[in-house]
Amino acid sequence: MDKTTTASEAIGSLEDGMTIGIGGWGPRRKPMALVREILRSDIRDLTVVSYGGADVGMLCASGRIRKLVFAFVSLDFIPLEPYFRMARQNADIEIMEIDEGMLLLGLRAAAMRAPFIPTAVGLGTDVVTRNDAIRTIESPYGDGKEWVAMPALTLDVALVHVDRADRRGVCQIKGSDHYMDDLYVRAAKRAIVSCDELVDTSYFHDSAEEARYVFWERSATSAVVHAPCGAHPSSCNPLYGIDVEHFKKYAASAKEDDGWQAYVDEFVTGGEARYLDKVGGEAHIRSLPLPVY
Amino acid sequence: MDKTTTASEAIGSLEDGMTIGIGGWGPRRKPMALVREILRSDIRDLTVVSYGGADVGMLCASGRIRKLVFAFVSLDFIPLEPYFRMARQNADIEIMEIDEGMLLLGLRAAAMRAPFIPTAVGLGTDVVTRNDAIRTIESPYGDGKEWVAMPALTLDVALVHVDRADRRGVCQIKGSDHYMDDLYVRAAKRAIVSCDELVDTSYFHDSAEEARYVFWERSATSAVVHAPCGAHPSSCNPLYGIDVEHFKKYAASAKEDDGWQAYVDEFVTGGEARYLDKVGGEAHIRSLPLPVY
Amino acid sequence: MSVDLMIGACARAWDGDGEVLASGIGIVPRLAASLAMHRNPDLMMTDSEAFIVSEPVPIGPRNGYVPQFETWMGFSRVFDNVWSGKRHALVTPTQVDRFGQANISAIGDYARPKVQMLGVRGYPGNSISHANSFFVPNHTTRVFVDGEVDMVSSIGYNPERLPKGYSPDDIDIRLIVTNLCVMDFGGPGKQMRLVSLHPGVTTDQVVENTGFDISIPGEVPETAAPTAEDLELIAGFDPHNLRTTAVR
Amino acid sequence: MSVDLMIGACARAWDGDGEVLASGIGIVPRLAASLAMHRNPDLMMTDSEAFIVSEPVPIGPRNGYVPQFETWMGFSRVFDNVWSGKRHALVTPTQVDRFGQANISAIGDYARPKVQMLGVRGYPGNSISHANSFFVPNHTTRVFVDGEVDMVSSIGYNPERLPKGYSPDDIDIRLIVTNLCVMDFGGPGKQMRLVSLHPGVTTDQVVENTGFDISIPGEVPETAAPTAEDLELIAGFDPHNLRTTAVR
Repeated sequence: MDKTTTASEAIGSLEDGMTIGIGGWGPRRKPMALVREILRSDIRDLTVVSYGGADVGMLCASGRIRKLVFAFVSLDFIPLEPYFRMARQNADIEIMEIDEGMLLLGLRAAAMRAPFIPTAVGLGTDVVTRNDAIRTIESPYGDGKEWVAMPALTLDVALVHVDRADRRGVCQIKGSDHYMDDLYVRAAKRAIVSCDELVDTSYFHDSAEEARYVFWERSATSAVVHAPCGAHPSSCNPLYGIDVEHFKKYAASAKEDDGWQAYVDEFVTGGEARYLDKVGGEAHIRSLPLPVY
Repeated sequence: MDKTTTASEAIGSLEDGMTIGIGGWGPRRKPMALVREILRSDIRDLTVVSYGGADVGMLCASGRIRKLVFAFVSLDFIPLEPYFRMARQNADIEIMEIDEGMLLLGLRAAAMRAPFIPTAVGLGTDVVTRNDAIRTIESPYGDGKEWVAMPALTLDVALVHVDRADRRGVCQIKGSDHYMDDLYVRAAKRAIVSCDELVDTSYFHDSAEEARYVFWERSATSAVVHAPCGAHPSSCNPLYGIDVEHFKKYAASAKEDDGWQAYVDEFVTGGEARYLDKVGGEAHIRSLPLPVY
Repeated sequence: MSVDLMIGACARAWDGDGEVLASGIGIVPRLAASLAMHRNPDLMMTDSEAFIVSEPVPIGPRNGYVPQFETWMGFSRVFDNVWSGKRHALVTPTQVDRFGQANISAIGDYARPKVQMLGVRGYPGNSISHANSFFVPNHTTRVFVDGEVDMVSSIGYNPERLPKGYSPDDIDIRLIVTNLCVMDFGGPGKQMRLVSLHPGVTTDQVVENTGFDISIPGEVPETAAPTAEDLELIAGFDPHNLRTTAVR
Repeated sequence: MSVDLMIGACARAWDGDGEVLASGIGIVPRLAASLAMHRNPDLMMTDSEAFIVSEPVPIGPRNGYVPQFETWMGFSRVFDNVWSGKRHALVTPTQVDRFGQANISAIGDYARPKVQMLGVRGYPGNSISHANSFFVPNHTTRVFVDGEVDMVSSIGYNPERLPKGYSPDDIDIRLIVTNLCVMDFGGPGKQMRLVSLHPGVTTDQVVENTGFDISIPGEVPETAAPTAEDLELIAGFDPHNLRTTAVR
């Protein structure tokens, strides 16, 4: 089964009001080419689940988010994401703010088709008091304690970016961390994967080690979009680092009147080839140094 | 912290009535040197949690098990474990018979300090009707369904065998599958690890790849027992395969009067050095071909 | 009965399955899955150890053949696949009842079994999560038992055991291939139904050797023989001819 | 206040911790953890990315230094460690109240914050699972607020929020190191208590800059200055002198 498609076709399959999970972590290996494609579409009213970075910021800036499920939104070296901040301070979005581990449990529950997972995490904090949708329960085994029942975060669609994939949806992440991308994919009814490199299946046959960096079986991949440098401006370790200058420019735009529109005009409009050209080209991106933490 | 100790000291720390988890899978990478040390001790009334092989069979044969939590007990190429079979058919042991995935969930719940994990697995089967200790619940999110509340399988002690470890408890499993060993270790208050090779910490520094095959942080390892060929007669892929001849001899012993006592006299009594000598020595074991499935 | 005929019949269990993991546990089921994957390369198979492979791995000694690894799937990850529903397993239970409930755990009194077998293994999770088919090499009333199986290891269509919130359509038992015939659950109210008879087998033989009533259509075709291509493929997947000893 | 003094004071948060993951989030906490791990090599640290390392990784550009990887611990595995309790994190919250409840989520009305910050991150899970300490580089009443913090991101000793089945002893907030002093929760009924004053700082300064009453012992010692060895070690862990810009 050849699952390759274009970003615009893949994103064209989304519908208003869907719940979308976005892989990566902060400014790391975010499926930004797919996010930009959402910006180029007219999709809206999304519920977005994300360990958030500029993916969340851009979707906030363009008014696509109805509800955000998050533990943080940050660009790491720019701690506060400017457009997310603006959206929150203007009360533009509904939120479900939860602990990072609760987000993992919600995805894991969805992945294993369980309705919830009980956890102590969240007890005693405003994560419980501020989220009417999160219930506390008692164990049927009578330990005398209350437990947070973290509900399954079932996704209509997951968007993730990987180092490489074959046409059948075998996806490899060689970076030091695959984050929760496997859980996003498994928690979703459909997973749209963008990849820096489209390879032949034989790529994975070189050694059993290559297959170790494949974190879900291909049946969990619904569509493959070949998007070289598709994580830019986030990093795709080991292929390229964070584009610090681009993120600074992006963050600075939030301080200008109509700064977001100017960013869209300069970078989003006109498609991905124009984008790569505007940000310096693939060779430049692949030369961006890997971040040191 | 130097966590190295002897098998007899490590097993000497166990107490009657404890709940013990045993890593590996069927006849694969079982901590058999540690199991033999239990046979040499006078520990009894154990609750044993295992994807069972000869570990369970031997502990049944020697009357150490009060209750067994299992999904199967098998030697793979000898499908029915003879001493487990005998124990069940004589009603010598209590059992909690559950699905393989439920066993994983029980360990995972214990590892994450959750009292249970809800699952559909077990519904409609005798796994639910035969286990009074397993309750069904409803979700607080009102899906109209019943769910099995798989209880946490919290272990007093986990016993696992790994390829190599350093003195501080950094443990590496290079075989194609680490099975659920990480979950056993995390579900336990204390984890006793036997290793084929005791290495210097610098072993793991050669490349980040080496650290990928370390499945839990050293704080989860309580004791390290250097036990070359300590998985024998089970396999420790890639170091050595299953000892088919030994397993045949072991299984045949169950058909003889006093066969178990004869096995103990020949192989268990007298310590591990004698054992290795009796079964052909380390060089022989390391030449056992890897199984082909 | 020709083992190749049964392999060919078993392979059809995965017809129309799309992209799921084809798990054939045992020599005949595994060869059947291999044949099915050859026909439908969207199917997935493992090396029966810890990796998904891009083509079926021949059974027995490898003689230099290197499995075409594509995805790690150790046991801890197997259940992610099982619970996703994207799997169809062909297994060999010891008992099967009219509801399609199967048993590999124990025969006789559960508290003190006459025969203790493997244990339920993954049957409960498989049966509530994804499609399952059965291979029964010895079609007798000892396998197809009257009443319920002694230890219900996998959920079937028994209305008294249907969990709250479930409909029988949530359970998916596909095909039963035996040494006499092929059956499914296409009879009225999910009754077990005769689909085809192996060459030389009569309906009466099936009825006599089944401990409960099954649905018998007016016309029962003969089980299709494997094609010459099928036979060649099966031989290729079984270079050491292990299948001939797999079935009595 | 000398950043090295604060690093030295922070490092003592892990005194007597045995074998736990020492997580120092931010430059000062990380250098403190590095110093603590040097003193107690049983402590564990990461490369702040995805691996546990055998010795602290100097901060900033590596200039050829290769981290001594020993265990993979990507984010999906971090929580296994967190929930095991074998971790002690030193973090820098924006607000802290008298119960030790901390906030890094939002300031002002939660529905429409005056200042939206990061979000709760891992604070809820950290605080219910393992020991936590705080580093506060600007000890003011804006950080140590009267009443409760605006968004309770981590559980503290507030009896009204104590979950069913929990005792205050289940919560473990260890040390608070600020630019003025060191505090803990050793006062009566888990009241915040002054432990030591940094050189030149008075009790009155601390009281004025804290939005609630703290317990003040009769004798308050001066915060111990880092030793010459400490200073050398800190400089080694921070070869690019990043810590001087980390604190205003």
